[in-house]
Amino acid sequence: MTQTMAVAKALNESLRKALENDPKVLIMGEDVGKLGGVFRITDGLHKDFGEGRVIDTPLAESGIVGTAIGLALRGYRPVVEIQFDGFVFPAYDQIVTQLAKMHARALGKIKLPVVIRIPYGGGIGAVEHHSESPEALFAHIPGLKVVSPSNPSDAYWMLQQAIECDDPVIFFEPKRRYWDKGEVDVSALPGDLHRAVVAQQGTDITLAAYGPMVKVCLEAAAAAANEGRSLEVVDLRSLSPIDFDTIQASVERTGRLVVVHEAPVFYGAGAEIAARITERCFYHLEAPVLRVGGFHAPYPPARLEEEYLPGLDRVLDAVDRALAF
Amino acid sequence: MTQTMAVAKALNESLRKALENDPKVLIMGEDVGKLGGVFRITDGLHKDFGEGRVIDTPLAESGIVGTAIGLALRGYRPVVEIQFDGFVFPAYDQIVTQLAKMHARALGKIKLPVVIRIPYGGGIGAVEHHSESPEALFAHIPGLKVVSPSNPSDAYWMLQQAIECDDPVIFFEPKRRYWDKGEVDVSALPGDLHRAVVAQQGTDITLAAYGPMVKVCLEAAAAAANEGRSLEVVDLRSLSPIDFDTIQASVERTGRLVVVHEAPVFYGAGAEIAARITERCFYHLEAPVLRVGGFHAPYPPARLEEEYLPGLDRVLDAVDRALAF
Amino acid sequence: MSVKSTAAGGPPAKGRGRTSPRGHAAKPRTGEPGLVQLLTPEGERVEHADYAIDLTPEELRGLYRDMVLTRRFDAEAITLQRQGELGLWASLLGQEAAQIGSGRATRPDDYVFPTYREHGVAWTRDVDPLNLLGMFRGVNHGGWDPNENNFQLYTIVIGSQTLHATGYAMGVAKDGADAAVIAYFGDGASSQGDVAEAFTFAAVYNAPVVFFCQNNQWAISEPTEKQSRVPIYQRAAGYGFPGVRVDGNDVLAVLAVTRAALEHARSGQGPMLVEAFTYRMGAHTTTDDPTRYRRDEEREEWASKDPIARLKTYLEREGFADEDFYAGIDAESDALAKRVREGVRNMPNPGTMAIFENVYADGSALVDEERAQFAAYQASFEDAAAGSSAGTGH
Amino acid sequence: MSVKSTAAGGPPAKGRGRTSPRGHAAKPRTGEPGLVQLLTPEGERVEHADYAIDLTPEELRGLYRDMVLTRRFDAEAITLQRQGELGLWASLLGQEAAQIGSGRATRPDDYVFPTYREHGVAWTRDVDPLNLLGMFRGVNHGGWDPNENNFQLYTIVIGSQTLHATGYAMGVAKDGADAAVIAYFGDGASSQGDVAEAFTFAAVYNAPVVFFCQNNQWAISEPTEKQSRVPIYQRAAGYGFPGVRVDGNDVLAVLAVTRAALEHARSGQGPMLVEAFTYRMGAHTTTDDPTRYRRDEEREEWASKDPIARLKTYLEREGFADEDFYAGIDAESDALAKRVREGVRNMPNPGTMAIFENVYADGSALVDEERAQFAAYQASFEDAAAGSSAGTGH
Ligand SMILES: Cc1ncc(C[n+]2csc(CCOP(=O)(O)OP(=O)(O)O)c2C)c(N)n1
Ligand SMILES: Cc1ncc(C[n+]2csc(CCOP(=O)(O)OP(=O)(O)O)c2C)c(N)n1
Ligand SMILES: [Mg+2]
Ligand SMILES: [Mg+2]
Repeated sequence: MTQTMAVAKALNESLRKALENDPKVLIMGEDVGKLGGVFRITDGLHKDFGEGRVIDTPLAESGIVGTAIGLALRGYRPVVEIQFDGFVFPAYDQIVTQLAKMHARALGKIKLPVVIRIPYGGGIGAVEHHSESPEALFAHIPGLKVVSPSNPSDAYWMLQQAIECDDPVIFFEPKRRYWDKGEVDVSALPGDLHRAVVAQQGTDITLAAYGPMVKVCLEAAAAAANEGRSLEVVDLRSLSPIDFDTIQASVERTGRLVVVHEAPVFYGAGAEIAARITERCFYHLEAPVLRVGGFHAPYPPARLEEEYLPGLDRVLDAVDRALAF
Repeated sequence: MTQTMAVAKALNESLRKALENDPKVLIMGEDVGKLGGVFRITDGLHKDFGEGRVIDTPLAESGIVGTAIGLALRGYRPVVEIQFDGFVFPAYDQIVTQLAKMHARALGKIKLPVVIRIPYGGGIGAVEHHSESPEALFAHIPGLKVVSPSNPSDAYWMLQQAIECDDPVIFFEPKRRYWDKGEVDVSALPGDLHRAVVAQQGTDITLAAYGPMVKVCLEAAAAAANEGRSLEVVDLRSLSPIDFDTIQASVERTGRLVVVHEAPVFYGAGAEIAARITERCFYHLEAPVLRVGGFHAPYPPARLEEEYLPGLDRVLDAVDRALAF
Repeated sequence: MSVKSTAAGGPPAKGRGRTSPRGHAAKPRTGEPGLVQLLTPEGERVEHADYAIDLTPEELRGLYRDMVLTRRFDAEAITLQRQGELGLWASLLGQEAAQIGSGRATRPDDYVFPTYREHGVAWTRDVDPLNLLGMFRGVNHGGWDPNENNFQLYTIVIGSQTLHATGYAMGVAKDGADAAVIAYFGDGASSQGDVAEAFTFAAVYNAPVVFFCQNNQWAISEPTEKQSRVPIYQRAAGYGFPGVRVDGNDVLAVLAVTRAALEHARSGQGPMLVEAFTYRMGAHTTTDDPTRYRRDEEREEWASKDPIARLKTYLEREGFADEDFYAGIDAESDALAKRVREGVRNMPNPGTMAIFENVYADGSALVDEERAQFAAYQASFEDAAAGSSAGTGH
Repeated sequence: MSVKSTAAGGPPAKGRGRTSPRGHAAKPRTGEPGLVQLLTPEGERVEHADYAIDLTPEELRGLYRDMVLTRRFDAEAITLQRQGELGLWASLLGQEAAQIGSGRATRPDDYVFPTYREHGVAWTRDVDPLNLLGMFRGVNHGGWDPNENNFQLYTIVIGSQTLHATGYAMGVAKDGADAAVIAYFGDGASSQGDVAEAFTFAAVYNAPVVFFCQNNQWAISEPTEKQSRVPIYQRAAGYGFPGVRVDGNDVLAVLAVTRAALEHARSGQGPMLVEAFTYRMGAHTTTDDPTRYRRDEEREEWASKDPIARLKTYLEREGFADEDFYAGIDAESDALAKRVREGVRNMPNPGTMAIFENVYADGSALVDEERAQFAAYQASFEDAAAGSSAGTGH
């Protein structure tokens, strides 16, 4: 049952399936109803499932997440859409102090199966607050799980799994990949939501990335292959927890690691991966783990984003530097 | 002009001096007026400077920071008190999307000299939300500066400097050290706000810490000395930016580094330090940078905090492990 | 004896001048524009045009018992804190009527979202008082099962729970159930954006939720004027639902008004805001020192409006209770205090490894790894101890 | 010609039935309970009990000119977006009266806190229209000096600026200045907690701030019913300050009401909320497709209430403007459009290293390090290029 579809469509189909499978699943957010969301991820769902299941909310993110928590306490499984990365912060308090902690507060007696979908990252030529990568701000919080698919198949399956998970999951969608197409086998049994996968095998160096940067890394691997270099690419898929075993296994083979993400490098996911992999692979590493990512500066205006975002050249530059050690 | 005083008193004196020196300085927060704050850091200031300078605010953190921004735009220099670490999150949106970014948004034409004081960390036997260490969540944000003193002298001077700084500064106060006493030379010219200092010289290994954990590291150094081991302790003082030069210089001497903080290790400050120091000191490091910190779990109830918080034993265990490499 | 009072819950302009005119009573009254009252501070039963109540002597005695036992529990907790058995306590002293009246208005299938001070409400929901003490002792962050008594965990971050209550109420409506939800919050909390958003969501979705504001006139050291320049119940109208102010030290009025509000919600008419005007007789918590910021006279003034004393006066005046009744309650109080005291002292500390429990419902490799590392680290001490004692044996 | 209208800004109960009775006019009116109107959609001048205005023909022509030029600027921006010169545009089409009327009510020493759609208000503050286009072109995030015209940067995160405005107004009051502050926000924004907190702070500190809500009836695809079930101006009363609803397509009424509100603020009476009831004639932004969620008829209905057409009818009826005047404005419009078009096309891209500028006012070692590394990285390409061209030379 393999179909070719874009990431956006895969997410839409995944939501549709979840709504069909479980009457407790709800979609909530700004403009998710008739409009189908500003990215059309919920397209058609309001029409087919009604406004009782697909809920246009007031313009208040804390209210959206806070009421989603209440609905979860009542037995529902809300899937919340935050319109853009930069607009999740009004909800940050509810996410960090309530959603993440209530299961522990109740010593496990209540569950909070809430999914928060956040289109994130840059590259779409948008205005301020529409291109950010705040994933580290969630991954640092115990009680939350944080994942990000990089392709249509993962978009489809990981969203299913996130909705089925009894824990709160922050689901980061690589918005500039929404229109990228790929194969989705809607009947395949998916692997563990939090397992990383080797997206491209290689022998000289490992690239670890997630979400929008996986594609860049695969392109880098292709470009490097032309120069006779063999790059392995690990698609992390999950940022909390992180599948360090898979990265470690790869690094033990290649001896070198470059972590790539759009988010600012300073205190970013790359730091955690570099620290832990260095600890695990100290005697295997022939070079320090290098990081390629955003700068310590607000996400720049659109006309600068191409230079701001890590691209092929910056990835390959890091590869060169790592190999030069 | 050296006086002995506790951290709390040093902060109080520092605020007093700032109010005296600059009529534009304001104190804002919940209960900062007659009560003098729940930790009495603003004790007496309301009485001496009046409610026009020391402002009891409505119970709304977003409102406090949001109006502080407005006051800064009008030329004031607000010093905001957040009552406890766990209550900063309602203000997180204003801090991240506004306070941190407005200077860049205006291409430098406006300045946001706002200080946000946050008593942080555990060890005081408190209930939920009163013992957290959220510093990484601010240090990851470009546009913010993040500092934390560990002793009375730094408390006094770093707060002066934070208030004089034209950038927003998140000022983390180690609340369980409020009552620790030390010498304060109120006439000494302070060094750079963002410079780390070697708090204890040593040769075998470097411990890097900040805020409440500096004391633990100094105690560890003393304990280790009895066993014939020489531990160097670096007090980071600043978490954004981080003075990597000072850490690097130390690690080049000792060859080993352990980073210690209360915050969860996963995506914590230790990750950034480990990653960057490994990159800078790859050929000097005889062991991977090890991290000692909080677990990936909500801050536990008071009766468990002693085990949760990194203490002497856990620090020395990490030292042993690093030395065993 | 029964006196007419026409105070209404509408905007002050409406009721001003008609309510509890100052001249009528010898002592100052709780009376304020628009304040619903059924029992005066002097224990006189008065009628109200919109809110009637008719309780049997037994029911009245029950309310009295609830308030006395709650107060005794509270006092015992303060003592336990002073003795070092609890790390902290947030006393409800003075707010017994607001809590017992509103709590007794709920039905078992209603759902309660409390702050950290709702010990009296918990009592009416049959929550074991010992459950409330765990977090104040520092052995857990709450830990009871909210669904056992439809009583959520205490929430410390101010205002958050009003949104949870609203969402829960949206779910109740979705389920077609006729239950209602009640969300407690304070005068200070009324300033939080979350509370305003809860009003908005509740109104837009017509959710069956009652917002119950205990205006105890203080948010730690800040008087209500730092939160609002008009009575808080008036906020509701601007969001499109009714608000009413009730004498929060009058258990009958609170019961009547909350019953009506819950019924309003259950019957599909949407949210309602009840402001119970009361007074925090004690400190904010045991770590607080109110002498720094409020006058003793204020407290004394409010002591004369005590919710328990006024019901007792009424019971006595009407001959609804005899000495046996009071003696019985005294005995019950002592037994309760004893049970609580012993229960707290015997409350076990959690095991160290509890740090790693319940972080996730579905588990996490990261927590597993940290748990294993920490267990190994701890075991190394035991090994060392075993090693050295073994050493001694040589 | 002048007709009496008694619509008041009070609660709907008061004014209902007295305001613009449906039978009086042939076409449907903007008339709603409590809506202040001075010029009907048919261009008839009506009086209002509370809000008077007396403008010279020149002033009236000035308002007309402002609205026409603003609309032309807006149309040009849409075109530029279609041509790829701008990445995005948020059109104010239909809201010219709300913006010009309120903007013209401000004094130079007042301070304006806009959203992202206040192009007309910017115009009244003499902000160069080109300044507004930088962020939509993607060359900056705003970048003008807010203090040059007391016009803050556009704010995208909904509602945030209402708190900044309130804080600024607190500062104005502290300084003893008699200026006022005006904070713009939308109907959607009214749901944000920040806006409620701004109301609270403004009331508690009696800050001289006017909250100006342009209720254009849509927040992207969501109609106002998703934000509130009562008119938004009513929210003010619950926070203790006055609210008033004005016909947002009537530039005279908006000017009169905003003037009064600003004067209210300046004279120490504290905040006020103005709800300008208007309509978003276009899409939310150029990326939006309103056909997915709203009926064409609604838009057509509102076209008949066009703010510019109604002032023109009035000017013509009264003989306040002649052909020369209109021709002059046409010419001015063309010139403005041309200037904007050329200005945008010539707007330079920022240099790459601008990424690292203005992160901090006092600098940061981290930014310095990253800047230096990136410069070195970039230089390596130049070196390579130079190397290879040098290589070619060998
Ligand atoms: C978001 C947040 N900010 C600050 C605090 C600290 N704090 C705890 S209780 C309190 C006052 C609450 O006042 P009120 O809402 O009137 O309730 P009361 O304590 O009077 O019952 C404050 C400021 C908190 N718990 N949460
Ligand atoms: C906090 C936040 N959430 C979501 C958005 C996305 N967004 C941009 S405009 C808009 C609708 C705003 O509606 P309204 O306040 O009525 O203003 P209008 O656009 O109609 O002028 C939304 C949801 C945002 N900018 N900020
Ligand atoms: Mg209170
Ligand atoms: Mg709108």
